[in-house]
Amino acid sequence: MSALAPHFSYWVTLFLMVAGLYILIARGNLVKKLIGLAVLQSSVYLLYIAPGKLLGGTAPIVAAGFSTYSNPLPHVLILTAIVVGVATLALGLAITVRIREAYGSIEEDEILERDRAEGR
Amino acid sequence: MALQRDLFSVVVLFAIYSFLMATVLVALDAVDVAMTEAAVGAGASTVLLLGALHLTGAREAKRMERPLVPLALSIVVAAVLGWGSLGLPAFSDPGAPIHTHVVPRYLNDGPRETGVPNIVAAVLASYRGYDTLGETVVVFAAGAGVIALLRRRKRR
Amino acid sequence: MKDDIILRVVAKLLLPFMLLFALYVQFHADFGPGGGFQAGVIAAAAVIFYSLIFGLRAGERLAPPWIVEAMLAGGVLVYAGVGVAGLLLGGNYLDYFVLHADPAAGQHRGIFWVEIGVLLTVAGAMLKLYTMFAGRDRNEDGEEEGA
Amino acid sequence: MLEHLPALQVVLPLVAAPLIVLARSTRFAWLATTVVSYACLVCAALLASRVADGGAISYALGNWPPPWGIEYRVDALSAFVLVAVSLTASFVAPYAQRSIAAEIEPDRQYLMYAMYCLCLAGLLGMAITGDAFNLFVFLEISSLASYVLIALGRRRQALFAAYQYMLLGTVGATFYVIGVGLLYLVTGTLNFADLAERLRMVQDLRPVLAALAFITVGMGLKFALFPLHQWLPNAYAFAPSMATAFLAATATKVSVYVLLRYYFTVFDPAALFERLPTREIFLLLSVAAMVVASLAAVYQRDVKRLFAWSSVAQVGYITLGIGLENQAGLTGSITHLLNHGVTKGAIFLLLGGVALRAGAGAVTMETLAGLGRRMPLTALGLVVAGLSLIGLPGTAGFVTKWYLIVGALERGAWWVVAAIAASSLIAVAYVWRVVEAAYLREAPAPAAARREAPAGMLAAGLAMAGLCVYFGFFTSINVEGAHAAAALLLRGAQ
Repeated sequence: MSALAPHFSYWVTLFLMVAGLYILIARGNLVKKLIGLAVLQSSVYLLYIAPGKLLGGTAPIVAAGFSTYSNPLPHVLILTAIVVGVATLALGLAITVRIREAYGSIEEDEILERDRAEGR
Repeated sequence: MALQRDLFSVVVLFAIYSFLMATVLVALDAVDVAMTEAAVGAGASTVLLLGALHLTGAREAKRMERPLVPLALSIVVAAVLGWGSLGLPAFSDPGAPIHTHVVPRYLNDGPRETGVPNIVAAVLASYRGYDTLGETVVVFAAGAGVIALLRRRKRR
Repeated sequence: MKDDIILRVVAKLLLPFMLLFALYVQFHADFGPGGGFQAGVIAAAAVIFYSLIFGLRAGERLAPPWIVEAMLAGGVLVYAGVGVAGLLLGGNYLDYFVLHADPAAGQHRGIFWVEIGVLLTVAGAMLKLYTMFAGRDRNEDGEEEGA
Repeated sequence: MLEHLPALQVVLPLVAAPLIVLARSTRFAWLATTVVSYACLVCAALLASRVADGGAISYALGNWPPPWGIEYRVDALSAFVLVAVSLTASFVAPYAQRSIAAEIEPDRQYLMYAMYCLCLAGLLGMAITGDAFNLFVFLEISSLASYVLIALGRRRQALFAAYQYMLLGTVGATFYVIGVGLLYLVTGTLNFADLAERLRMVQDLRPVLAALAFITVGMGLKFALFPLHQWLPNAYAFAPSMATAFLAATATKVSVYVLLRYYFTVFDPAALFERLPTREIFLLLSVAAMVVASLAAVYQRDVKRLFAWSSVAQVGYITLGIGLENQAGLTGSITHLLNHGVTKGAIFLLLGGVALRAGAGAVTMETLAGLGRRMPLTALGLVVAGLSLIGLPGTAGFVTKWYLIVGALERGAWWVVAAIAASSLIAVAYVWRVVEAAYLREAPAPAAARREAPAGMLAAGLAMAGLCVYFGFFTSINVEGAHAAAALLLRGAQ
């Protein structure tokens, strides 16, 4: 237990990761898969940001009266990751909308079935 | 969220999740990230999801067959990460490499070198400004890509 | 929602304040949380809010599609242009030091314009995404609705 | 201006994309794309020659010294990849005009060009950057663009193929970010050179090993490392012709490059290859890909799918060099980045011409019937590129196999030599099916008229097929560059 205690901040990451991956693989609905993907991506946020926190510190905006700041570099990286995440989500949803229009369904197995019926 | 079959509630849950994430980020002193997560994760993503649901229908078909294989797979992946994280520095350890290498220059000289006291803004726009150019291009790519995919046909 | 007088009045009243808040978030980024990304989303949200109440058409009158697309592309060009300016003034790509005789002032100038570029692209993209999704079923393609 | 070549290499296509969107003109879009593609080739060639003469080039973006700022770093390996990518681009761009006009609706053709420019910029940025996180950003640029390129295919299966690719590609990219995050947490830096140095000092290796696993699987998803290849056959089969040709020739190659960069210059190769079963894993996976995917190719009816499966097999050849981990093996691998790019590029460019004339969405074996009569030059080009795929002496494919076999013999791995031979034999089988359909089967009556593909498309395809032969005889570009790159990687190993 003593080995695990200093690393509790990663448990949340792990839980989110399992949840995201699980929704992504197990569910057949295309929108739901995208939400799983978004949860998976957001699990990374804590992996980067939590270790950057220093107890007794403050947000990295330099001002008189503070000397300890949390680490700004992970913040910058995750800002990028969030924006990349929403960009991917937007594109994924656009493709899903087109799939719905072309196949009349957004369930993975029904789409595969229709493709098979067409004989590739 | 995994079990809920009404996609509308899934989206609402997802928005709540994003807001919770934003508050956690505030607690971790990542105010810029929290603001972005609230605006982009909870705001923009939700609007996009709702817009898409309107076009695709909000009901998930059914079932969940063989849920164990995916579960095992995701747990294996997480176990690898969990095992790896055991070797990481402890939480809030000021002697961790991320606090002693590279970053001290940002914190100590950033305000003088860039004239911006918000170090996140300084790193984002100047030290690692090229990343942010790439990020802007990613947004541009998504915008142009969605136009290419969803622009209405003129005739038909 | 077009007929609700309260919503209509509130929407019109709120719009300038939301845009003002976006500008605050944009230009106060040096001293507090904020920046082009957040400001861009807020500015786009203001217009989206407006078009939710008054309809997509009205929203498009407020922000015509060609302007939105120009913002989308223009933002990247502004950002990349700052980099090219650095090249032309004898520095490396995205070198802000050479943008002004005083290096720190040059940094300030570079960051300012770069954030403007981000704001334009993000606001343009968010607006475009919304109108693309919301406008998809208002035409011939609607025939496939519910098929 | 020459010292700014590294920045121009990526910024030119990056700026072209918004200009195209702003101009909204198909003509301008094509012009800008072509100009930029040639400019990129010139940049890459100049960079390669400067690196060959004077060693690695470092370029500090924003004039912030690394590791505080982002560094562009061109060495023998990245220069080689830059040349390979922009060489393909310079053939695809002129080809695109007729191909896009035929396959994409007029009001979004310019967006297709913009996406192509973004994809090119992303791939070049991945190859040139010296920063782990910057690589992720450019990976996403190229990925998002390629999802759109694939989804714009004419048939509806293209949409689902793009969706699947997007899902797996994003998981791959997320795994990559997780791996980079772990490395960052134990070293505090993102710069490759700095990372390599500081990783040597890390005491607890658990996070590093987890990072290795995540980066390997993440990149493996992107370059279709067997058995992570499920997205590839459909994506290539249903994408528009020019997108298939461009992606097949470049996208997977750049991701392999990323893996090479990590394995040999970031991680400690001595530990990686001596203390872990890296060699055995890569040999097994590569051989499995070479044999299984080739067999799958034999049974395809759709010709684009056939060659897509063959691509999975060819990725096996490229990763074989990682498993061999010696000068000859790595030379074979790296030269195959270019050789296979040229070969597959030629095949898909020519097939695009066939699809255009057939008017059908899919090119099946029936569509190819009588091709030798109807489109003699196209058929000839396909045969030449097919021979290169098999690895006949005098073609680019042979050069690769020669070095791989030498590398395998040095390791004493006879079974690998046997697998290369077996895989080549299976390649004979699937290439023969194409040849048989083109030359021995009668064309269906209505399509019997002789009509080649439009000149621009035909010329690009034939020129690439010509390169397959050129690189088979004159190896100064492909082998010497690869040799220097392999030597560089192995130097890092000591």
